[in-house]
This record gives sequence, C-alpha cells and structure tokens, in this order.
Amino acid sequence: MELTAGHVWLMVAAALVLFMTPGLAFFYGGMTRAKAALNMMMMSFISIGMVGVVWVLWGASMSSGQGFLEIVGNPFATFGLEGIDTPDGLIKVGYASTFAIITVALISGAIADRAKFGAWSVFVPVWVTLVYCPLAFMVWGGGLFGPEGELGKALGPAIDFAGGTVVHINAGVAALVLVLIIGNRRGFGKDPNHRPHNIPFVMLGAAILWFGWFGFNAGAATTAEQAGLIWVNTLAAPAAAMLGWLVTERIRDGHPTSLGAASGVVAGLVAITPACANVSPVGALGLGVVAGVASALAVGLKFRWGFDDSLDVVGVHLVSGIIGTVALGFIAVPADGVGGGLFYGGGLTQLWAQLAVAAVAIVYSAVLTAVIALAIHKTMGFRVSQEQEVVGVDLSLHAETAYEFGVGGHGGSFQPLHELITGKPLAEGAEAPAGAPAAAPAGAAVDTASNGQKTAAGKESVEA
Amino acid sequence: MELTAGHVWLMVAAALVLFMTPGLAFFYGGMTRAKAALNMMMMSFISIGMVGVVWVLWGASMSSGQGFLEIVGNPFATFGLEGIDTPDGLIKVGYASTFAIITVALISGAIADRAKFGAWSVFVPVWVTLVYCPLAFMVWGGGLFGPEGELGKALGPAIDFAGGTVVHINAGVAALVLVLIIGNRRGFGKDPNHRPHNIPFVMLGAAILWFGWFGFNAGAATTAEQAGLIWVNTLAAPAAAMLGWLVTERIRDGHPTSLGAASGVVAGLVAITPACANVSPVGALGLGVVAGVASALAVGLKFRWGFDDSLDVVGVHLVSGIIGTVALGFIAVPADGVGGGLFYGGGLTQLWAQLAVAAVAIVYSAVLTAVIALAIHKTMGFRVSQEQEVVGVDLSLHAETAYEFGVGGHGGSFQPLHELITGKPLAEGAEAPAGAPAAAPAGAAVDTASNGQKTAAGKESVEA
Amino acid sequence: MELTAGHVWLMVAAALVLFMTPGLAFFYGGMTRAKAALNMMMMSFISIGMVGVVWVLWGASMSSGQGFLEIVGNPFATFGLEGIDTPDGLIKVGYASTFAIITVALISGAIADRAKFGAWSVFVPVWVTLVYCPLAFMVWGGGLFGPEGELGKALGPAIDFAGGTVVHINAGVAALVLVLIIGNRRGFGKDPNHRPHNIPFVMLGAAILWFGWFGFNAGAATTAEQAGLIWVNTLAAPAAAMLGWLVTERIRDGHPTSLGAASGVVAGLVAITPACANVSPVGALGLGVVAGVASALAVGLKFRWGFDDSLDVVGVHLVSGIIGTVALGFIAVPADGVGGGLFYGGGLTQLWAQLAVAAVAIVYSAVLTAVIALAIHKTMGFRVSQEQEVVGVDLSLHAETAYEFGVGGHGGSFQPLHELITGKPLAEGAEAPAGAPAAAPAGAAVDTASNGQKTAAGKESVEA
Amino acid sequence: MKLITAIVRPEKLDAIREGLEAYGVQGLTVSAASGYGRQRGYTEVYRGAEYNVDLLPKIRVEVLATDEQADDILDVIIASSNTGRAGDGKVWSVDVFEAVRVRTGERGAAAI
Amino acid sequence: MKLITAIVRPEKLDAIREGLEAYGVQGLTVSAASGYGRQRGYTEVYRGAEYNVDLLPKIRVEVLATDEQADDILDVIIASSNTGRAGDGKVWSVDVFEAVRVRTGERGAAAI
Amino acid sequence: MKLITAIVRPEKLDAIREGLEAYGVQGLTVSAASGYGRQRGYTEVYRGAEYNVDLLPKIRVEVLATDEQADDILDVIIASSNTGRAGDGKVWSVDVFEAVRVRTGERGAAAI
Ligand SMILES: Nc1ncnc2c1ncn2[C@@H]1O[C@H](COP(=O)(O)OP(=O)(O)O)[C@@H](O)[C@H]1O
Ligand SMILES: Nc1ncnc2c1ncn2[C@@H]1O[C@H](COP(=O)(O)OP(=O)(O)O)[C@@H](O)[C@H]1O
Ligand SMILES: Nc1ncnc2c1ncn2[C@@H]1O[C@H](COP(=O)(O)OP(=O)(O)O)[C@@H](O)[C@H]1O
Repeated sequence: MELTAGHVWLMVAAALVLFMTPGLAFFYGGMTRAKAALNMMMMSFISIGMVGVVWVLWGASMSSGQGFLEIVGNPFATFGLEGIDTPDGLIKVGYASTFAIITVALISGAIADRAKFGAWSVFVPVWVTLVYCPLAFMVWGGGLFGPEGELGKALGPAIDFAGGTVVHINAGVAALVLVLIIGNRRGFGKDPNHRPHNIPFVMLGAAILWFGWFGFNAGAATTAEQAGLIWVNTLAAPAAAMLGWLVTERIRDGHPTSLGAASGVVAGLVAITPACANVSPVGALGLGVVAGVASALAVGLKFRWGFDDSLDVVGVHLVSGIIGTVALGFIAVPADGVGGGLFYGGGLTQLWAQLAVAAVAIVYSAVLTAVIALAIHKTMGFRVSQEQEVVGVDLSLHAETAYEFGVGGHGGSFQPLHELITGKPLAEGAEAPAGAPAAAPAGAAVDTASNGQKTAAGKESVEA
Repeated sequence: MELTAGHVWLMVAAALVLFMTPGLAFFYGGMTRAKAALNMMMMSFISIGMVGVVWVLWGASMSSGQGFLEIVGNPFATFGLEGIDTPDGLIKVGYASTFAIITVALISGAIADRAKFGAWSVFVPVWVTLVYCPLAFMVWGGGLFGPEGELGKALGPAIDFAGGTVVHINAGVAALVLVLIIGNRRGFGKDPNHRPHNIPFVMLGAAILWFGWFGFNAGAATTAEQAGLIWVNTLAAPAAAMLGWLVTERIRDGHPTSLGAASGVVAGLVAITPACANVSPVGALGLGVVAGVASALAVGLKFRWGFDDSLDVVGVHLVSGIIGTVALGFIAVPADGVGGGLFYGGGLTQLWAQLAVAAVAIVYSAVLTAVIALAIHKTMGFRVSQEQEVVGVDLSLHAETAYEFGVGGHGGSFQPLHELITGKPLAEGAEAPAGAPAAAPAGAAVDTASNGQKTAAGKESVEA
Repeated sequence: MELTAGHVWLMVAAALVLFMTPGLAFFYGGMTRAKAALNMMMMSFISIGMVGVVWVLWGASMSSGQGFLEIVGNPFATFGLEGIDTPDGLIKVGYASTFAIITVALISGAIADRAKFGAWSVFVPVWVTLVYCPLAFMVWGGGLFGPEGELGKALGPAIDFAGGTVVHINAGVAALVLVLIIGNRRGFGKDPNHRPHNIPFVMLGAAILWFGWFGFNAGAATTAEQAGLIWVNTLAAPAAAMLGWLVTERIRDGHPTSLGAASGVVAGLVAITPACANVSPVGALGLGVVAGVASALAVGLKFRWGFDDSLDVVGVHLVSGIIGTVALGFIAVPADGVGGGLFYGGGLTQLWAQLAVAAVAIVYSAVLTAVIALAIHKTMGFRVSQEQEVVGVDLSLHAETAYEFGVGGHGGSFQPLHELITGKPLAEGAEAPAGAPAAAPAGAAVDTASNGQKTAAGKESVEA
Repeated sequence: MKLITAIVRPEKLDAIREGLEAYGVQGLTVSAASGYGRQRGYTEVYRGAEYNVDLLPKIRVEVLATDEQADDILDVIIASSNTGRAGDGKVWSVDVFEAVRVRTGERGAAAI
Repeated sequence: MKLITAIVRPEKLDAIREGLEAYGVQGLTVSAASGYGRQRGYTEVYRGAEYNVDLLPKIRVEVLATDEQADDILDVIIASSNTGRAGDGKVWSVDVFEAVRVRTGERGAAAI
Repeated sequence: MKLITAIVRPEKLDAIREGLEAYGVQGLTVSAASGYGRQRGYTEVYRGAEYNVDLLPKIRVEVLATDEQADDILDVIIASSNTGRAGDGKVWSVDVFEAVRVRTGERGAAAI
C-alpha cells in the first residue's frame, strides 16, 4: 500500500517519541551529581536497548490482540512480529514500542545515584512484561477499560488518549515503590552536593521532551481537527504550567528557577497527556496552571515525608498524571454533543470512569512493582555498596567519569588492551612494602587497610 | 476531515519551529559567561511560556482575520481560540504561534547578563501584543502589505515568505533599541571574561536552529516544487554563509572560528528566510555568501560604536534580515514569468516594495519597542543592580548556578523545605558578634558592612 | 503538484539526516580531549558547509543521471541544479545531499586532534567529488551495480538500501587510509588524557544520530509495509547491538560503559543500514547483536596493531558496514518469493553480489582516498606541528577554547576590533628587556627563546 | 604566627569546618588538589583499554593561626579528618613572617 | 627571599596584576580557591529547599620576592585589592629557604 | 623538614612523578595553577576582537621532604621538568615547622 499521510505522521511521531527517552536521559542526567550522571543516563539508554528487544519479541504481542481475561495479550500470537500483515501493522508496533520504552525509563529518576546497574537491567524487561504490557492492553488494547471491556461497559469508557494512566501514573507509582524498597541516598536532605550538576542539560532534556511530546500526544490523531486541537493543547498546557510553577517558586522561595521552568514544562505535558484530545485550548491552559502549581508544591513533600524520590518522578509524573486523568471528569468536552465532564453537563459518569481507571492503575502498578522489585532486592540486591555510592556510581559501576575538563585532575598509567586480553594483570606496585596484607578490594576506589598495594581494582568490583 | 499530507507537514513544521526556541536558548546560553547562562536560557524559555499563553488567548486573533485599518486584527474575534472551525484552523494557529515565540526570544541576546528577569517577563507579552501581532497582520494577515493592502496595491506586494521583516528585522531593531535603553555590560569591550563559556552549546544551538528552520521556511509551502526549492535553499544559503563567514575571519583575524561557523549558519538562514521560495539555488548560494561576509564584518561594529549588543542580534538578524529582504528586489525569480527582481528584468518595482516593507518594519518596531521598554525601565527598572551583575544573574535572580562539576567549590548547610514553609528562618550565625549592624542585604551575595551576620539573603534580594 | 505524503516524508527525512551531522559532531567532539573538541566539531560543520555548496553546484549532477562508463554522472548535466524539473526533483536532491555530507564527516573521527583544518577543508570537496559521487552513482544512480549495470547484470544486483557500502564502508576505508598517512597522535596508547572529555556529549550525539537514522533508512521507502519494516528494524538492530556491546564489555573488562552503549547503538545502525528493508525484525535483532559484539572487539585492535583510529571509525563503520552488507547474502528475505539469502534458500547469488560490491567499494575508496590524501599531505601538509598538537588544535587552529567555566583560569588584556582593522598591532610588552631577539613565533602559544617578547602570535601562526 | 595546611579527603571538608568552627576559627581557605601516595587509585576503562588513575581528589585547607592556637588546630583537623585508612592525608604548618587583613590593613594576630 | 601569598576577591586579579607590573614584578602564579570567613554567602534554591553556600570564590596569588621588595609588594597587593568590605581576604608572607628557576637552574634572587 | 613547591609545565607532570618515584618519594600533591611571567601567551579571537591570554596553565607539585633529601628532590624536579624555554617555572622550598600524617598521627619525618 502506498504511503498515506497517516503513515508518514505515525513514522515521524514514533521517531519523535523514541527521541524523548534520550531527552529524558539529559533531563535526569543533568539533575544528578556529576559523579552519577552517566549512570543516570545509562538507565534510560539501557531501557531503549532492553525494551526495544522485548517489544519485537513478545511485548507488542502482549499489549494488543486477543487477550486473557481482558487483562493481557498472548505473547506468542505475534512473537517476533511474525504474522503482522496489515499495511501499517509494523508502523504501529514501532510507535507503541516507544511508549513502553519511555515509561520504564521514567521510573529511574527516583532511584538516582544508588541503584545497581545490573539489577536495573533485570528490572526493566520484567517490569515491562508484567506491568506495562497488561496495563497498556487493559486501557488501549481492547481490555478491561475499553468500550467493550467489563469495566468500560460498567462505568463508561475512561479517557486516556495518550497515556496518563498507562505511562505517567504507572511510572510514578512504580517510582515510589522502588524508593521505599531501595531507600534514600546517603545525605538525603542534608548534603548540598545533591544539587543538580548541569542545569543546561536539564533544559535540553525538557526541550527534547516537549518536542517529542507532539508525537506522543498527536501520533494517534485521526482527523485534522483532532490533530490541530492536540497540537495546540500540547503547547498551551506546558506553557501555562511553566508559568504556574515559576510563580509558585517566586512566591514561596523568592526566585523563579530554571529547574522550575524545565520541571513545569514536564508537569504540564504530563497533565495534558490523557486529556489532549478532549479539552479545549482554554481548558488546557487551566489544566496546565493547576498541574504546574500542584507539582511545584508536591516536589517539596519528599523532604517533609523523608522519601528520597531523587528527581521527583512522584511529584511530577504521579501528581500531574492523576490531575490530568481526573480533570477529564470535569472538563472533558462532549464528543458530538454526548457525554463530557461535570462542567459541561455530562454529570458524574466520566468522573467515575476516570477515578476508577486511575485507582486500578495505582493499585495494579504498586502491587506488581513491589513484587518484582522485592524479588530482585532480596536476591541480587538493588542497591550499590556504601563505598560505591560515595565514590560515585559512574566510576564504580561503569569505570568512567562524565567529564575530563582540566589539567592536573587526572593522571596515571595506561594499560594497552593486549595486556587485558592476554589476561596479564596490571603490574603490581613495586614500591609497595613487602608483606602488605592482600586486602580484598571492595570498590573501584580502593583504600588498602594500612599501606598500599597496587591493584587493578575496577575489574573485580563491579556488581553483577 | 482526514489528515492530509499538508496537515501532517504543518504539524511537523510547527513542532520543528517550536524546537528552535530552546535551540536558541543554547545558541545564546553558550555565548554568555558561565555565571549568566541559565538566565540567558530562561529568557527564551519564558518566551515560550508567555507567548504560548498569549497566543491562545488573543495573539492568534490579533494576527489574522478582520482587522483595524489594515494594521491589526481584533483580539476578541477568536479569543481563546473559540470559533475557529476550519479543519486546519488550529494547526495553523499552532504553527503561527511558534513564530511569535522565537521572534521575541531572539531579542534577548542583546541584553545578556544584565536584564531583570521580572522586567523581561513583562516585556515579552506586551511586545508580542503591540509589536509582533500588528506586524504579522500587516505582512501576512491581510494587512497593509498584502496584495489587497493599501501599500501592497501601491507598490506591488512585498515578498516575505517566512519572516525576514516580521521576525528578523523586527527582532533586530528591537534588540538595538533595548541595548540603547538598558546600556552596556560592565567591562564591555575590555573584560576578556566576556568570551563565550561553552561553544559546543553554541554549536548545538545552531544545529537545532538549522534543523528547525526547514519547518520555519518550508512549513507554508503548498506545492512539491516549491517545497523542494525551499528545502534546497535552506541548505544552500547557510552552507555558503558559513564559508563566507569563515573566510572573512581567516583573512581578517588569521583563524576561522567555531563561533564564526555557528554564527555564519544563522546569518545565512536569516537571509534566506524571506527569499526562500523566490530565488534559485544558485541565488541562495550567492545570498548566503553575502550575508555571511556582511554579518561577520557587522558584528565587530559594536566595539567601534560602543553599543553592547552582547550576542550580536543586530549584526546577525538585523543586517542579514535586511540583506535577505532587499536582495529580493534584485534576485527574485519571476513567478510564472511575471515580475521578478532587477536582475531578472523585473525592473525596480519589487525593489521598492522590499525597501518599503523593510523601512516600515524598522520604524514601526523601533518606535513601539522604545515606548514599551522605556515605560518598563522608568517604572520597574529593566536592569539589575551592579552587585547582582558582578555576582552573576544566575545566582542573583534565580538562586542557581549552571554547573557543579567539582569537589571543593561548593559547600554550606542545607535547609530542608519544611523550615521554609513554616517560615522559620535560616539559623542566625551563632558566631556573629553581638551587635552587628543589621545591614540590609542588597544582593544574593551579601557582604555585611564590617563584620559578618548570617542572613538567608537570597530570598529578599530578588528583583520583582 | 500538490504535496503528497511521499514528498512530506522525504522532506522530513532529509531534515533528519542533515541533523545527523551535527549529531556526529557531538558524538565525536565529546570523545576527544577538551582542547580539541571544537576542532573536531568543526570538521563536521565544515563538511556541511562545503558539501552543501558542492552538491548544489555539481555533486547532485554527478551522482545520478546519464553517466560515463557506468561510473560517474556528468557534472554539468544539472550544474547549479538548473534543469531539474520533476515535481520532487529538488526534494530528492536535498535528501541525497545529506548523505554525502555525513559520509565525509564520518571520516574525520579517525584523525582527531592532529589534522590541519585547512587541509581538511581541501580534502572534503575533493573527496566528495572524486570518491563519494562516483560510488553513489555506481550503487544507486544507475551505474555498475544497478540492475542495468554490467556487474549488476553479471552477479545479480547487490542490495544496499541505505548506504552500507556508499556511506559506511566507504568512510571507514577512507578513515583507515588517512590514519596511515597522517600518523598517530602523540602519546597514542600511552597517554591517559586521550580519554573522552565529555561523555554526555557522546550520548547526545548517539541519540541525535539514532533519531536522524529513521530518515536515513526509511526516507526512500515507497510502501507502508516497507516503511514499517524499516522503522522497526532501525529500532531493533541498534537496541540489540547496544546490548551486545555492553555484554562484551561486561565480560571482557568487568564494566558496561556509557561510551560502549553509545558506540553499540551506532554499530547497530551501521549494520542495519544496507539491510533495513530486506531482513525480518528478528533478523535485525540478530544482525544487531553480531555487529555490537564484533565492533566492541574490533575497536581494541588499534592498540594491538598500533594505528591510531582515534574515534574508531574503522572499528565501528568499516567493520559493522561490512557485516551488514555481507549479512544480506545470508539473511535477505526473498522479495515476492524470489531470491533471498543463503538461509532463505536463495543460494549463493546474493552473497556473491554482496561480497563483490563490498570489495569494489573497499578497493575504490582506498585507492582514491590515498591519492587525494597523499597529494594534500605532500603539498600543504595534512598534520599540524608538534607544538600545535601539544597546545591543542582548538587554540592553535581556531584561537578558541571550548569551555570557560572557572575563575582564575583565564586573564589577559583585551584588544578591541578597530585596532585590528586599522592594522595597529597589539602593544609590544613594555616590560620586555630591550634587545630581546625578535624570535619568529612558531605557534599560537609562543615561548620566546630566552626571554619574553609580547607578540600577537595567534594571527601569524595559523596553518593555511 | 603559623600557616597550617591540610591535604585531606574531600568528603571530610564539612567535618573539618565544623570542628574548626567549634574551636573558634573564623575563617579558612579551601582549594582542590590531587594526591598521589600510598592510597591506590582506581581503574577507568576506555575502548577495552584500562587507565589506572592514581591521582586522587583531595582538598587543601589552609588556616592562619597564632602560634598558641596552631597546635590545637592541628589536632582538631586530624581528629575530624582521620579515617584510619591510607589516603587520609597530611597536615603541616610553617612559620608566617607577616600576615595582613586586606580590608583593614591590620597586621599580625589581628589579621586572622 | 619571601613567598607572598594573597587570597583575594577574584575580580581584583587584574588590578593586582597591573599594580605588580607597574611596580616591576615580572611573574606570578595564580590559582583558584574558595574562602570561608566573615563575609557571608548566598542562597541557592533547589526544589523549594534552600542551600546556604558560604564557601565563596577567591583567587590565590603567589609572588616570590626578595626580602627588600617583599614589603612593598605586600602594600601593592593590599592597595589594589582593598574594597573595605568583608571578604577582601588575607595576604601573608613566609621565608623561602631556596628558590630555583627551572629553565636555567639559577638560584636565589636570580631565580625570580 | 622542608616543603618543596614546584610550578611547572603541565605536560611535565608525568616526568616529574617518574623522577621522584625513582628517587624514592612515596607521595606528592598536585594542583592546577596559572602562571604569568616571561613566557608570553596566546591570542584568542572572539567576534573579530582579540583577547590576549597571558595566564598560562601550570601545575603545582608539592612534596614534603626531610632536610637531607630536600636538595636532591629539588634537583630531580628541575632535571625532569626543564626544557630550556621561558615558562619552565620555579621551584622553591620552605622550612616546615611540623608535619603530621593524618591516618596515624605520626609526626616529623615519619609523617612523610
Ligand atoms: N611527601 C608528600 N608530600 C606532599 N604530599 C604528600 C606526600 N605524601 C603524601 N602526600 C599527600 O597525602 C595524601 C595521602 O597520602 P597517602 O600516602 O596516600 O596516605 P597516608 O598519608 O595515609 O599515608 C596524598 O594523596 C598526597 O596528596
Ligand atoms: N584564618 C584564616 N586562614 C586562612 N584563610 C583565611 C582565614 N580567615 C579568612 N581567610 C580567607 O580570607 C577570606 C576573607 O576573609 P573574611 O573573614 O571573609 O573577610 P576579611 O578578611 O575582610 O575579614 C576568606 O574567604 C578566606 O579565604
Ligand atoms: N616572581 C614569581 N613568583 C611566583 N611565581 C612566579 C614568579 N615568576 C614566575 N613565576 C611562575 O613561573 C612560571 C614561569 O615563569 P616565566 O617567567 O614565564 O619563565 P622562567 O621561569 O623560565 O623565566 C610563571 O608562569 C609563573 O607561574
């Protein structure tokens, strides 16, 4: 079949949404300390790698098509994408994959600076398979909440055009659960070095996210009118949310910050996600302001309540995700004169449906995430050693540092590759006093117990 | 109505143009000193926020439709975008909004490092309303310069396909006016620290701008032939301008610089903007070279004439904007054999029309910008205090620093949020000698007059 | 002709591919030392500038249309793009130009930190004209390897959907030849400062490359089915290659690195390039894994064999380019039931065709690149002086430094422009002892032989 | 008067400052340094090649003190920065010939 | 011989250099430092939480000088970096046992 | 005891370390500095305006040594960092009043 405008738009939208995940890597990576920036970015990158493979193999199959109990699709129906034969079948698979990728990557912000990379690499495919795919199936794939689903029929179908529940509430809840299981960073709430190390990167990330979000929200639009409305709403809500956030900061703290502007944009985008096709532009402005103010206030709660949601996944994605989802119960515009939210005379029907889908998403995500994360935490451990955390996860897990700007700050000897391949160890320090205790190195940066012994510590110290 | 190729292209183009403004934030942000980078980027971000809201409310309505005296549209005609009911109406509004956003953001480069953020936040919506909307209406919205407009009929319609007058001349003039009102940075022309702090960011910004400019120039293309011509010209002119700028530097200074390459690209893009649909590819190459050389020479004038157009908005946007606009009088290709520039046998008609529109844009923008900026400057003040400027506007206006790379450079105590919310002040320094004069802190970084008193200075010191 | 979906897609794809070259600038620029980052990025930028102009003038004409001996097109057939009159003719020219631009830019990674910028600026247009255009003509433009070409008829047409031979093998071979001619960096294999200075930039570059690669691979798709397959394969292969590379590092070195993730993505993209439209998604996964592992192993060989392919153009582009090209002989899916690779019962035909085109590309590129590079090296010299290399090519060739973060690291006096224009030299150092020998400054950073003499050294010291 | 210089672990900066403040020291100067010594470094991997980094980040703390206080201050610094593992660093003091407070021109002990 | 060390405001570097050049000093060494003292810091806000930054950027200037010139140089530095506000910094001098110019091996006053 | 301070070319750091290690020195401290002196700087161009940068990157190396070894160490440093061109830098030594190893509290020569 020849390429239609719809196909082209879907391809572009899919590329845009895929680009969002590296954007997220910068949004998050700039917010961590310099010594954990690469690890933060790697959590997003590995999500693309892992979910990209999972989606081709069984993820696509599990999130649509014929399902079990209206809950999840059959992983083997189109395993390896065999048997997909509608003209735009693969384009749609590609588009859907990018949503799964970014959803799991979103979670990582909550556990910055302290999660084992190996554990994260196990968590990602398992969580996508057991949490994301079913939820996507239930809401979009013809499951429980669809027009034919049991709950959809009972309550009227919930509106979640682009992923308020499946993406944002889901990721936000999972983030909260992970924080509670993994625990806070050392020095949380006390150490001023927890400030972001590169705010321009945060702004770059926010910009890429916004850019890609036009694909995220409008990719599934079918008519010109709908596409136009979504486009404008995807501009209006984050613009208003940015202002809302900045005004909140100005009043509360005295200064509007760049970090606030970037965060406000994301909060507005999150809130408009489920609602983008069903509210008016002025409604989008209002929704944006509310989301911006609410998330600006919410991100402070972690200090009060003492849970180290390091990069505010809960405060932004869970809070604004709920706001956007529930707001539809009030401000959804009637479609062809039918339905609509409370303010449009549609009564409480839509509100109940929205509350129900939000509640189910919260419970479902919380329970399953807890099971997965605990299983990992109890077996391989989800958290690095204290020493690795102090040294910095970039160095201890990836044997890298993000930046090398200066003279003087780095030196040392160089071991060409062939020594490694031949297995010949790095030369033992000749100057080490004989009889030095052969202390087992515990981290990449090694202090021997009493006097020095030269060891190629990096290699042994990685967590699995 | 089903999505057509035209709708898809317009949506993509609109997203591309929106992405340009964060690109500009990096282009500009990399050129300032490190201590003013965030503020520079914030001036672009807040433009998106402010204009995004303004456009939905009254901006779109004022820049098209039924107008007053062929000068400006009625702000209440489609206030809040109510009543727009053509299938692609909202898509076009979205596309148009991105032009307004970047135009006002462009101005900010001229007043880097010294403008009050609060004043800028007032300037942006007022300027867009009173300067941008009318000019857009006059040139594109069916006003004075349109085929039906008084001047259009008198002189023949001026060509400004994508915004040489409305965007670049307009922003360049406004930038010059602001510099003259606000004054130069401390140390202008003397302090070597005014060199750019992060040239890779400048190049990133230029790359994003170029990428987005394909949407900027070609978004309104209606035929394949036109679209193809615009695409190629949007490659050719900046490519040639980059070379022109670099050769100029090589001859004059001995070195072709990265900053020059990035700036040359932008100069070429500016010049081709009005002309992109009306010159041949070889014409675009020639126009690019001229713009690159001219802007490379022009950016040096600020040192001679002593006006601190900090990031060269005048030298690049005003100069190359005029070149591109006026060049059409010479090298416009006849449309269907009719008209064309002087070199194509079209006589002087087109040249007069181009000169007229450029002149009107210059005068209009200069006068109205001066009125707005003076009003702000005389009331709330447009410029930070000397101390805030020395400390750096990032810290004094936003209580942030762009980067935190190192050990040792930062310390201090941490005050969790709840103290702020409860209003409990930061603990007074126990070691401050009793009876220390309670000097009023004048900036975020506070020196007490003679001996120390610990004060949470940031909060009070922000400019409104 | 009205815009069709195909036109829109081609315009978008072309913009995406153009965006890849600045992406490459960051991918490469982050990998060099801080003192050579700008020069590295400039090698990409100048490629856009140079090839942009060349393509409009004669490049487009040489790579398609009526040719000489099935080897190259006539440069004057559509010189200056005159006479192109199909509706989508210019769009296709624009799209094709972006491939030429990135191919030559790819080469630059091999000669980081030590090439004369002037020599590179000569190499770029000559190489594109004499190496790229003919190869593009032979493979895509109706030449030797096309269905009507002599070799195409003899061996059956080789498959190279998006540029495995023309782009990646070609650039990889040229890179190897340049390294052998120009020689290694000082301290290669010994100096730990050769580590990348900004890995986030490398990841940004990889992200932009991936994003743009959807245009690169799918731009020429004609049906929805093909487009969908290409899109999914362009996700699957790099995702799998990232995992392959990381697992290789984990096993060999103990740590999966960020640099490895970014490199793995690129290796997977390179491998899928020729194959994107002709293998199944599962085939793409397999191809990706192989490419990721193979390139991860290959990049270490430079240390063993002692050739300083600084940023691994050979290990990534040549190795994975060959893998992708040859793999088609095994895993190409039969088109409409005809042909296909060895594993699909297509016999050895396709394999021979693939091997032939790879071999011809290697030989052709090696010989012509060697001739061009030697000619430049023997006349103007391709390599900077030792002193310029130690000082850093940013400063010695461009009189710039990439970053200025700190206090204290920079000072000195400022010479406003007019002195330069009037030719008045920088003031001679009053404190220089009389009778100091007027030593000729040899580099941008000048040590006078015995005692100081203040000289504006930068200007004279640039290489041509 | 004495100038006390301490080369210590970066993460000990806060402890030292608290210790010195508690003792009554009103000012100090900090800068970044890298140290090489008995403490061994770590390994970075690049393209399968290992770099052994053995210049490790340290902090330099400098305090001007009167002769009487110098010894106490030495002890405070040692107490607050000691971990017992190689790499803790060195503290030394040298005699100061003259010290001046720039703001007032005060000299000697009054300058501290 | 003396080694004069000045910890001063970063923005005063140029003034000091000009002052010293005018006096006839032909060389000096500069490095970055952070200072804590009577001068109070500023506040950064992050997520509604305040961080009080009280280590402020300073510049360290070091000059080797003969015993005769040392006192004048001290005065030049103080004169060119004084603002009268807290945070102006300290200048001190210590006795140098030996000084060598690496290029020539010259020792003592000839090394300066 | 002596504290030897060397301000030298950054690219000489490795040579100095090797020289000192060979001599038997077990530790040293390095930091970044910028120097101004007879060696002239370079020019950066920005917007057609030239900036003359004459503060050039240097490395500061500091070594604590016993009085006996101090002179040898001085010689080792000079030998390994000399190029004969302006800008090679300075090395000086000062008397140390007291030195302590933080890890153990050892004082004097044992602290080195
Ligand atoms: N001789 C020395 N001169 C100057 N600094 C030294 C010397 N020896 C060690 N240092 C500094 O002290 C730090 C710690 O020394 P190290 O030998 O690793 O541990 P320890 O002091 O506990 O024995 C080093 O990183 C270095 O900065
Ligand atoms: N006792 C000290 N030892 C070393 N440096 C000091 C000492 N006291 C102050 N300083 C340095 O001098 C700087 C200025 O000191 P401060 O007390 O703020 O102002 P002032 O010197 O004008 O009284 C500090 O930032 C710090 O770098
Ligand atoms: N009087 C001085 N005091 C402190 N440092 C100095 C002095 N003179 C020179 N230096 C340092 O020594 C470095 C080299 O000095 P310079 O005069 O350029 O060369 P040379 O030492 O070979 O004569 C300078 O960059 C500076 O860091």
